[in-house]
Amino acid sequence: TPEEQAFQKRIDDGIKIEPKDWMPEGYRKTLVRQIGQHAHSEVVGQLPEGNWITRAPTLERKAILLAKVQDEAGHGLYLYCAAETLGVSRDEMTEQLLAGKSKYSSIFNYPTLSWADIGAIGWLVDGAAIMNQVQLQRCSYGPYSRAMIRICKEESFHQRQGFDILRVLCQGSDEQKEMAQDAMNRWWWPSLMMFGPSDKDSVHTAQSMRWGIKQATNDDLRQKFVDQTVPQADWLGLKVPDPELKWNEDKGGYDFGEPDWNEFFNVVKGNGPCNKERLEARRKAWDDGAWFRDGLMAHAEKKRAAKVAAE
Amino acid sequence: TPEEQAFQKRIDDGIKIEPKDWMPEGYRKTLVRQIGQHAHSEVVGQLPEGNWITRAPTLERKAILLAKVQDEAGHGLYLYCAAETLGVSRDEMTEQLLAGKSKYSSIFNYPTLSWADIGAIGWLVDGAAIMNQVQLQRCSYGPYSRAMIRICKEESFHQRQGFDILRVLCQGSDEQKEMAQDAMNRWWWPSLMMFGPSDKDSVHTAQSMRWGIKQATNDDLRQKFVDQTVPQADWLGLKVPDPELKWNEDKGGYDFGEPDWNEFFNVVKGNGPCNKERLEARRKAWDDGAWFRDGLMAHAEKKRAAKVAAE
Amino acid sequence: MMDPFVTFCLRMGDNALILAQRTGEWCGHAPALEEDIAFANMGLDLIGQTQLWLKLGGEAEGKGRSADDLAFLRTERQFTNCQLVEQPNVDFAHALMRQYLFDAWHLPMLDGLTQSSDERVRAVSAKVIKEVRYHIDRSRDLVIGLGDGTDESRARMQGALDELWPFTADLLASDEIDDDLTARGVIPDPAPVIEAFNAETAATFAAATLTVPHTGLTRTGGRNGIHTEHMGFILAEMQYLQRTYPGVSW
Amino acid sequence: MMDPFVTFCLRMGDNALILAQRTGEWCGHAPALEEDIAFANMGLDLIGQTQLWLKLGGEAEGKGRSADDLAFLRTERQFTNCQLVEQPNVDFAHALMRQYLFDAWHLPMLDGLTQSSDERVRAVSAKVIKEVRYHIDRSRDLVIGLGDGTDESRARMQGALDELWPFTADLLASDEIDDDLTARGVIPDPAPVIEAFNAETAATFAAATLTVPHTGLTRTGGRNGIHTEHMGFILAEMQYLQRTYPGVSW
Repeated sequence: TPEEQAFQKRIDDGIKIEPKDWMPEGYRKTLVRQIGQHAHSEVVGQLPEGNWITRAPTLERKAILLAKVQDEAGHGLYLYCAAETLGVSRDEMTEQLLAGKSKYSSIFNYPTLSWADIGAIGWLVDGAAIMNQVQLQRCSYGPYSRAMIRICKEESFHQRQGFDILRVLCQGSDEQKEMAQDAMNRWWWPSLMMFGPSDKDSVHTAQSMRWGIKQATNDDLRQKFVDQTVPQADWLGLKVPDPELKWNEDKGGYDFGEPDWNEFFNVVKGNGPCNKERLEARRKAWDDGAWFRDGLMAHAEKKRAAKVAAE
Repeated sequence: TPEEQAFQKRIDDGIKIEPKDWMPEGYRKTLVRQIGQHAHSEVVGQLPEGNWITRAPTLERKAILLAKVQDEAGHGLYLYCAAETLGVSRDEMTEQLLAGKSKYSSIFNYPTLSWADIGAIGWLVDGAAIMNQVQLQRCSYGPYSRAMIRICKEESFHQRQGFDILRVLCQGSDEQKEMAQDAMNRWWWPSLMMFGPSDKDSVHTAQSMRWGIKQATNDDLRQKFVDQTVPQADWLGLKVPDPELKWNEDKGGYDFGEPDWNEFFNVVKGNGPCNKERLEARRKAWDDGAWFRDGLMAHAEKKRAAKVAAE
Repeated sequence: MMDPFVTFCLRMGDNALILAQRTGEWCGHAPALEEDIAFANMGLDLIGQTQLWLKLGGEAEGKGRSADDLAFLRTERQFTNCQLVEQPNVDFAHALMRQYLFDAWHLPMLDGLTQSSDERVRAVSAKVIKEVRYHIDRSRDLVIGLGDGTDESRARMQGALDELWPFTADLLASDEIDDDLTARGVIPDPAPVIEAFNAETAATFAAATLTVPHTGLTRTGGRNGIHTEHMGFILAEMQYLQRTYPGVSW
Repeated sequence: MMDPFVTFCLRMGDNALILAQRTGEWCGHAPALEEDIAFANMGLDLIGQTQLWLKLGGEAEGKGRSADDLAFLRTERQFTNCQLVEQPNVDFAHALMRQYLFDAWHLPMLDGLTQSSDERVRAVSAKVIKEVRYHIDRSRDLVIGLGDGTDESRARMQGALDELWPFTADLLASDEIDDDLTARGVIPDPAPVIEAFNAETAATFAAATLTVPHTGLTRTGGRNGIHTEHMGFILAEMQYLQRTYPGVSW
């Protein structure tokens, strides 16, 4: 259709799509799904790190962690707002999450078992997230692109803080080094999986790229992440748990092994180590908080009614 | 009345009163109140010590503490049985406890703040309890007397174990000694108060002694306890927190200060540090457990009905 | 008697620290995303306050103890926070009420401290009071909104108030240590602080349609290291890493 | 590979220890006085079993670590209990179901161990099995009684079963360490143990009118030191005194 052609031309010309502009239903749906998942990931992402707030080893680290978790909740808020511009409310998206109909990043279905995990999440998980989010700053949908610009600034800060946690551990006692290596062993592969399945198995990539929702393929991003991260691991003195990892002079990047995609799909399906706990925690927060939300709403209504009566 | 005279004669002759014997209503009421309170004390008494089961410092100490708390629950059971012989059911007594109508020993309204408190409870609190219970072995009411004989055996074991906790602490590091002394400072006065107010202020003592429910006065028992305990404190190297404490050669016992009876009556009234927590914990156990008790009852009923049908 | 100035700094710092622990437990579990953010933010402020007060206390003590040493290497009986801040997160109503009651004392206390004869105290409180003004604006609004909300929200807020009110005695208590510092102008006279607390809470609870319980029950002791049975569990969790790996950097 | 025999002893001991911790939390909070007594008694048995297995493990390891050292001075990743035993006391139904599932594995496992080629293992399991027979008689009766009780008691027991069943995978798992020990006759072949577990639970759940969930979800890792997020909190509490006052006697 001419509408579709004009739409595609705007995208090809690098002009942002704004909420009131015409857009194909598929474009809208893809964005709602993706931004919703992204928002949910920020919200659920509070849980694995929140697990260590009361146990952070110094006041400074506790403050940094609190600030980070606060940022994540804030990112969730920006993203829900961005999705709302597409005509779906935060409450609707929340209901979909709690009903298990909408996903969140599978990485948050792994448990945080030691303090080093907080470092590994910042360094690897936020590192992988940024790799993905940097390209999303150029997303064709204006509100999402702008949310991403704000988010990326904070995320790179988080990544540096995570790296710093591991730096101190790696320069510390033998037990601390062991803790760091253990975290590396457990978080490396799940982090690689964060980019999603290989392009050949990815359903949405081609169309998303045409629409300017995505600027790079899963495999490209994964390669970039590995190339960036391996030298950092070397610097830290951590061993990457991949026997196939090798520098490839020809391609100017690392060759690396294939993640266990069975595990990936199993976790996506809901069978990861913490899927149940994460969703239950969010459900409990939502259900236990109903009285709070209702109470404030009732109060606002009373105030409004009193104001109307006074006028 | 002749009945009353015969009853009093039996008591004076040292013959036990048994459940089916005639007894004055006042005697029955006094016993129900006293045995009920005693049973409740055993049950509520699980809480302050139970607070340290998950934190006991060695496996051996954890086992000993578990055994002790188990004994307390068991004592509660014997005592409820003894009270039931007087025509009041365990459930009725429990309801009275939970409604705040029946008391339990005020000592359990103090918090256990350190491991040394577990030692102090065994040594001082069980020590004071035994002092009282030893004479109750000779109580005129048969079932109560017999329950007391069983209980006393175990309690003296508990007292030795409590003493042993403190012995190790007092022979340990400076921090451990400080912990022991701190427990002594907090538990000494409440332990003295366990014998109840001074005889001149005690409402029930005279009649209870006539009826053979009580064999010794509050003040006599308190004196005995002090005389027994002070040398043990000396041996441990713990200071008794009473500036008026002094050996009195003439009476062959210690002079000691007056407990703060305002505090005592305040705690009895419900204003102690843990009254609210203790009762709430028992209420919660009872309320949360309703489905469990109902479920088992329903199952027993089904089985009974099936058996009847089969016959 | 312990050094009064050091004790005062520890009491201020311990209040902030233990309240931050309780606040931090909500992370990811609050009833609305805005509350997740607000609670994390409040926790962050409180940890910042902890650092300021414990640093000052450690310096005044002169034994080379850092804020971290004081936070992670003291034992229960050495903590001097009021019992209010250690009370558990039974529900979000308890969390809000605890915060509000604390704020209602904290603000006038800090207001007095900004007039302290001690320059360091003036400096810390001038910084902290800005955050606390923001805290109480929030907590007061929520107490009023939820008190005067639905039947359920009122019942929950009233329940929290009934349970937590006895602990305000600990907040408002003063002893010879305070007398000494008041005499030297380091801390304010307790009377106007109590008056401000009473005025603040009376107005707020009236607006919230909540009633202060009149049982006369009071709970005190936290400022002298006598805590409720919750405290040991808070510390076991908070200090676990430092206790398990002594002497290393983090 | 860690020493198989030591690992085996630690797994047995850690199971008992962490289950005892969860069991001990009920003390004074159970739904009937009889249950307070039973849970304290079970905790006591489990601590006794912990002492036996960890002592044996420590001796076999030969580094001079006592049962207490192993219980109180290892860190989370070094604990090898199955994830089942660390699951929280959501309600008494969870506590009973956790106990029953554990017992349903524990008994046939011990039965096999009484035939061990290792004399020490035979001695320990001969002692322990008597206690565990009593445990399962109790836990089975209660699972049946409450499953086939009221609607509410059935719903609670079914809920607990749904939540805990995935963790039985960890109980029944075996790895190269087990293979090695089985080959040497130290521990029984896993097949008959699994068979006994399946027969036991099938009969009991049938009598209890409960249904095993068929989601295929399995949770494993505890035996290799990968735990659920509950574990760190259990250890922080359990080890606090030993960590805070290192090297002293108790």
